[in-house]
Amino acid sequence: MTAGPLDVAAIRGDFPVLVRTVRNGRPLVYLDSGATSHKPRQVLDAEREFYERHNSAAHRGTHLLGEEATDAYEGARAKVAAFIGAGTDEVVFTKNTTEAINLVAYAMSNARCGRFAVGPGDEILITEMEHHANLVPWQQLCERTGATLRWLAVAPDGRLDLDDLEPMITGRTRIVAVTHQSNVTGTIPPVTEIARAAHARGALVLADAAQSVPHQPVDVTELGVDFLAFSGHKMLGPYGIGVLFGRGELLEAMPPFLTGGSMIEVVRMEGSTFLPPPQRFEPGVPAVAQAAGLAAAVDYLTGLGMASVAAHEESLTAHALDALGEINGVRILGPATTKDRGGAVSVEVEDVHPHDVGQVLDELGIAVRTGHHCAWPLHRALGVQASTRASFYVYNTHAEVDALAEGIRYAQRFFGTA
Amino acid sequence: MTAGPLDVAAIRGDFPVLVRTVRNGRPLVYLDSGATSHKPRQVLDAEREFYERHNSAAHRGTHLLGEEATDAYEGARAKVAAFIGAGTDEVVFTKNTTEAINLVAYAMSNARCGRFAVGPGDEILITEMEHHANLVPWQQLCERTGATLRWLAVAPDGRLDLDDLEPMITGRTRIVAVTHQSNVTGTIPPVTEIARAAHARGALVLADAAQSVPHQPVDVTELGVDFLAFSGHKMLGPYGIGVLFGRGELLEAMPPFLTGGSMIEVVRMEGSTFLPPPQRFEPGVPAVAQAAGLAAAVDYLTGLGMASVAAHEESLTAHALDALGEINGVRILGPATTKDRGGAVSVEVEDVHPHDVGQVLDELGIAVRTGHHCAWPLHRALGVQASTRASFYVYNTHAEVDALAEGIRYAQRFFGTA
Amino acid sequence: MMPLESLYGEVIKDHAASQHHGGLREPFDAEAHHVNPVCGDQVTLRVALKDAGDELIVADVSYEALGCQISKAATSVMTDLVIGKNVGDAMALHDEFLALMHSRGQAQPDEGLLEDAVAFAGVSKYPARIKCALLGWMAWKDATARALEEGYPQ
Amino acid sequence: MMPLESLYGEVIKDHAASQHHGGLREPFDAEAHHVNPVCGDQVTLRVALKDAGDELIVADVSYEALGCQISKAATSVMTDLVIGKNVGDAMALHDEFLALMHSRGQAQPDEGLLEDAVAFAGVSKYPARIKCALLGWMAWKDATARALEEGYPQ
Ligand SMILES: Cc1ncc(COP(=O)(O)O)c(C=O)c1O
Ligand SMILES: Cc1ncc(COP(=O)(O)O)c(C=O)c1O
Repeated sequence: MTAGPLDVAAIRGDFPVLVRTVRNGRPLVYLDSGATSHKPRQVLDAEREFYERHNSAAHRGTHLLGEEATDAYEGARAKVAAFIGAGTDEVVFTKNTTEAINLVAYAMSNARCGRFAVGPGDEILITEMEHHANLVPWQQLCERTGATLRWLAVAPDGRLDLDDLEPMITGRTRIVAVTHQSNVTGTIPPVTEIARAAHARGALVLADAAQSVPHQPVDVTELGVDFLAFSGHKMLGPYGIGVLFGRGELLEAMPPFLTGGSMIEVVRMEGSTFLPPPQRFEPGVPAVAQAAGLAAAVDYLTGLGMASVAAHEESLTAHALDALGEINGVRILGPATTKDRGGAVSVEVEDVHPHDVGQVLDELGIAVRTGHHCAWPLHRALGVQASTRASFYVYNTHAEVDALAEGIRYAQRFFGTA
Repeated sequence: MTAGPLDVAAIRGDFPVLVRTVRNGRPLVYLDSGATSHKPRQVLDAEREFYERHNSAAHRGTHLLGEEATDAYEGARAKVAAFIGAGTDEVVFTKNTTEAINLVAYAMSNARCGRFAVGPGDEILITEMEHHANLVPWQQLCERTGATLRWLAVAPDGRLDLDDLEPMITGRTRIVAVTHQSNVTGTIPPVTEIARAAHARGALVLADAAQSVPHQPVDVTELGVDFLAFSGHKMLGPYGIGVLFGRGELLEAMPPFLTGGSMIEVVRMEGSTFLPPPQRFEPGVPAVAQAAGLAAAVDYLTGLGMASVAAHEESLTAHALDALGEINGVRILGPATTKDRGGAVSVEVEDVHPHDVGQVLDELGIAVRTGHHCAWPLHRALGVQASTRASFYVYNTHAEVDALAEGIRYAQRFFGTA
Repeated sequence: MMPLESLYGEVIKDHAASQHHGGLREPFDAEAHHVNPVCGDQVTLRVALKDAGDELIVADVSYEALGCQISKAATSVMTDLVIGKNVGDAMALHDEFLALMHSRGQAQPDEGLLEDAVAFAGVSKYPARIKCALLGWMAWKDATARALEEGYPQ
Repeated sequence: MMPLESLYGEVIKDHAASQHHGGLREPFDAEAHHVNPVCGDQVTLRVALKDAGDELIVADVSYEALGCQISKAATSVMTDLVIGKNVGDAMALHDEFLALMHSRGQAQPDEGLLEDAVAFAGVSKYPARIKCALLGWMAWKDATARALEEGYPQ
């Protein structure tokens, strides 16, 4: 693990898509890694190598390919577990963050008794900052069970209002679900502190780590959470694979969510019993190629060093906060400094709608995201309807940040607001 | 679309894994396509091409890559829809068959009223022949809702006992879920007839097409089903993508299952509204690379012609039924002829446990599946604990069928039963 | 920068700046509220119909709209086009505009029919923006359908 | 065919054919039922313990097992090994066997300790078969734990 700065030129060489040109023959400036990251050759090779040499259904065959597939799959699980400081059996493969969070929310309504059962009078605590993936499933859980959804407010600076924390966690709070890094403002809430407060009142804690695990070192024990969810495709890995970390004793006690083959112990027409975790939560033929790809992504990130990854992004973010902050008529949503803040920088450009900003940037070859980025309540809380978001990753450069600032100025001139 | 016999030698050239050797330097004889098929170069290239040129989150970006990703994703949807005779908006992408079936089962317990709501006194009708993926989700639905699970019995010849059909569909039957091709016996139940009977009594019909869509021409209108579920990875496509077909007006009326980003219309902390299908059922960043791969698989199969694919498999199956049927001490499970029977051939080898048969075959380079193949009740119904299954696909040859028969004889000699 | 200027032509900039027929007015027969779920753009739109003996006329369309240039301009142009037309002709215009939007830059729009709305031909090259251009039209179609459903005129 | 013969050696074939200590017997202190979820193999196994003053002895292990050669033989060999041993030593054997199974063909099994069970060294090269070899051992461990939990001896 290297501790030094990233060799971005070398890194860029690993990403075939970065050499392509986009509109008007412009080179691609990809600032939308918050939506999905690109995948290095090493990840694509790992997937292809699996398909071309070892392809088979894991956990099924008593033949050599089946054995190799099982090794690839379980090897990936061990690697991912080590990456976040979890036990191997505490890692459940899902298709993405969304499924991982739904898994927990549905397990809580499937539970007929015990620790996970949720009913009328019970409370679920989330925040206004959540991505819809960590919001709608809880609304739905409440609808199914009669529980009450409560939420922490977001302050105008894009931080959580923590004065509310203690009073909002009541004896009836069953779970506190909070983002570990906002996909809009980059805000990194004090998850450890929130977890401590939740645990003190007997509530479980889930962190939506879709934007943290790819971008900063994450250790589930240090964080002190019960559940952690993230997606492969945002961390240099393939689509179609995500992770739910769950503390061993909790997964052990949880009822299944998706059911079907290879998660069962005994099946009779009259009823079935289930395997221990993680298998209990992984019915069907597993996405082994994607697991192999994710393992390669973890290797790639580990090779760079997550501290270096975070440092690189911090430097790009600082640069962006400066360069965008000094443009008249541009308002940065969320924290103004890099303290407890990751590399998603969303802005409001006065009198220019984000779609129009995005359109101009697109013509310049700059790919950003426009809209509410699946965090509509957060935008409401910040008093904007939508925003323009740049999000950074290991392959981004300072020149690209400058291009972004230049592009926004150009948009202002084009629409006559500057 | 060619109508003639498959050029198996040319086809084999498209599958890199088939040239590898396995144990003892033996060439691979892959007879486990029922678990998962191999993927041709064309599919792997389509995935890679997406990642290397167009990678981006579909339905999100207002930039060129996002547009290309959306085109790839929606293009794949249109292609899959055409492949099964469905409307484009009737195709929901899931991660696999298992999720597709769970989607319907959970939607039925999420519905608080209307056509989909299931409660005590209601009945779900399945069969003893089902894969656990089309069995356990219904058991769970019944547990959640208080509905009653009923099932059609399997006759000793591996066919459904249809005398029971009319009496088993009562006025309280809400859905009939039945396999369209058994993954153990190859049995193809008369789904059209079952659907007619179910509809006559107001019940919905779901067909588990995991083993039919890859192997025979399937048209949802001809079949007359309301829902159809299948997996990409069993039809030359990648892992991580599956399909739920649902009739338009039904999907329209169905509550969501997984919830999160990009399936919503408006999100407020107090509650959310949802998009029309298929988006309503596809939260999160979609698996576009896998959709592109699945589209390439559909192209590949269409190029071969599904009638030719079915004919090729029928000829291999006929050969296998002959070659295995004439071995003393080998009992074929299920239909003895290829009539209404696909290319999964499972056998009991007297006095040799399937694991031991499989082990010997594996040493000979022959990959089969051993166990109950996620269809435990079916094995019970056929009076065996487990079986040894060979399953065929476009790349299999008659020589491989001979090798299988030879291998089973060898196993019998090795264990002293012949 | 040609493509950008052809996308945001004078017509679009002008209509976006001074939205024709803006504001919500009485009387009206039906109202519809439409949202672009990607960015939260919204339009609330009212339709007033008028029975002119043998035909039904779009008497007024009024609206309040939050949106991008494309969406604001398209709604404005739409009101210019449909107000005063009979409902059947206005629906035909809607269909024509919809077809133009889904043409991926390939259609030759009929200027005699679509008038200022031909300025949106460029939008059809950007599928992600089609919804912007259609938001007002969708709300209008929806409101009109409701007005008709509610049995106008009785 | 060397690998196959080394996997299914004489010891395994013999034990599979004539399972030692087979059948379910009285008296017993605890019973466990274990299933291999992949193939439905099952074993029902009973354990009787005996208090020998300063130590606890495995007095009897009886079972009924459905299974493949590996699983039947492993259970049979296991009973030979543990019956008569004190519980602590038997558990140590269990651990030793478990380690051997997970060794991927790399371990040098201690024949003095494992006796006939060294014949299963080959199984460790086939991860899919490990569960077969462990089924009886797992059931024994489970039944013994239950017997101890239920407070034997009191
Ligand atoms: C008949 C049948 N149904 C369902 C499934 C489940 O498919 P998947 O594991 O891809 O969800 C399979 C395959 O395993 C099958 O053969
Ligand atoms: C904070 C956050 N949570 C959840 C998600 C959902 O991830 P996915 O779409 O991979 O399920 C995203 C990304 O879209 C995100 O940024």
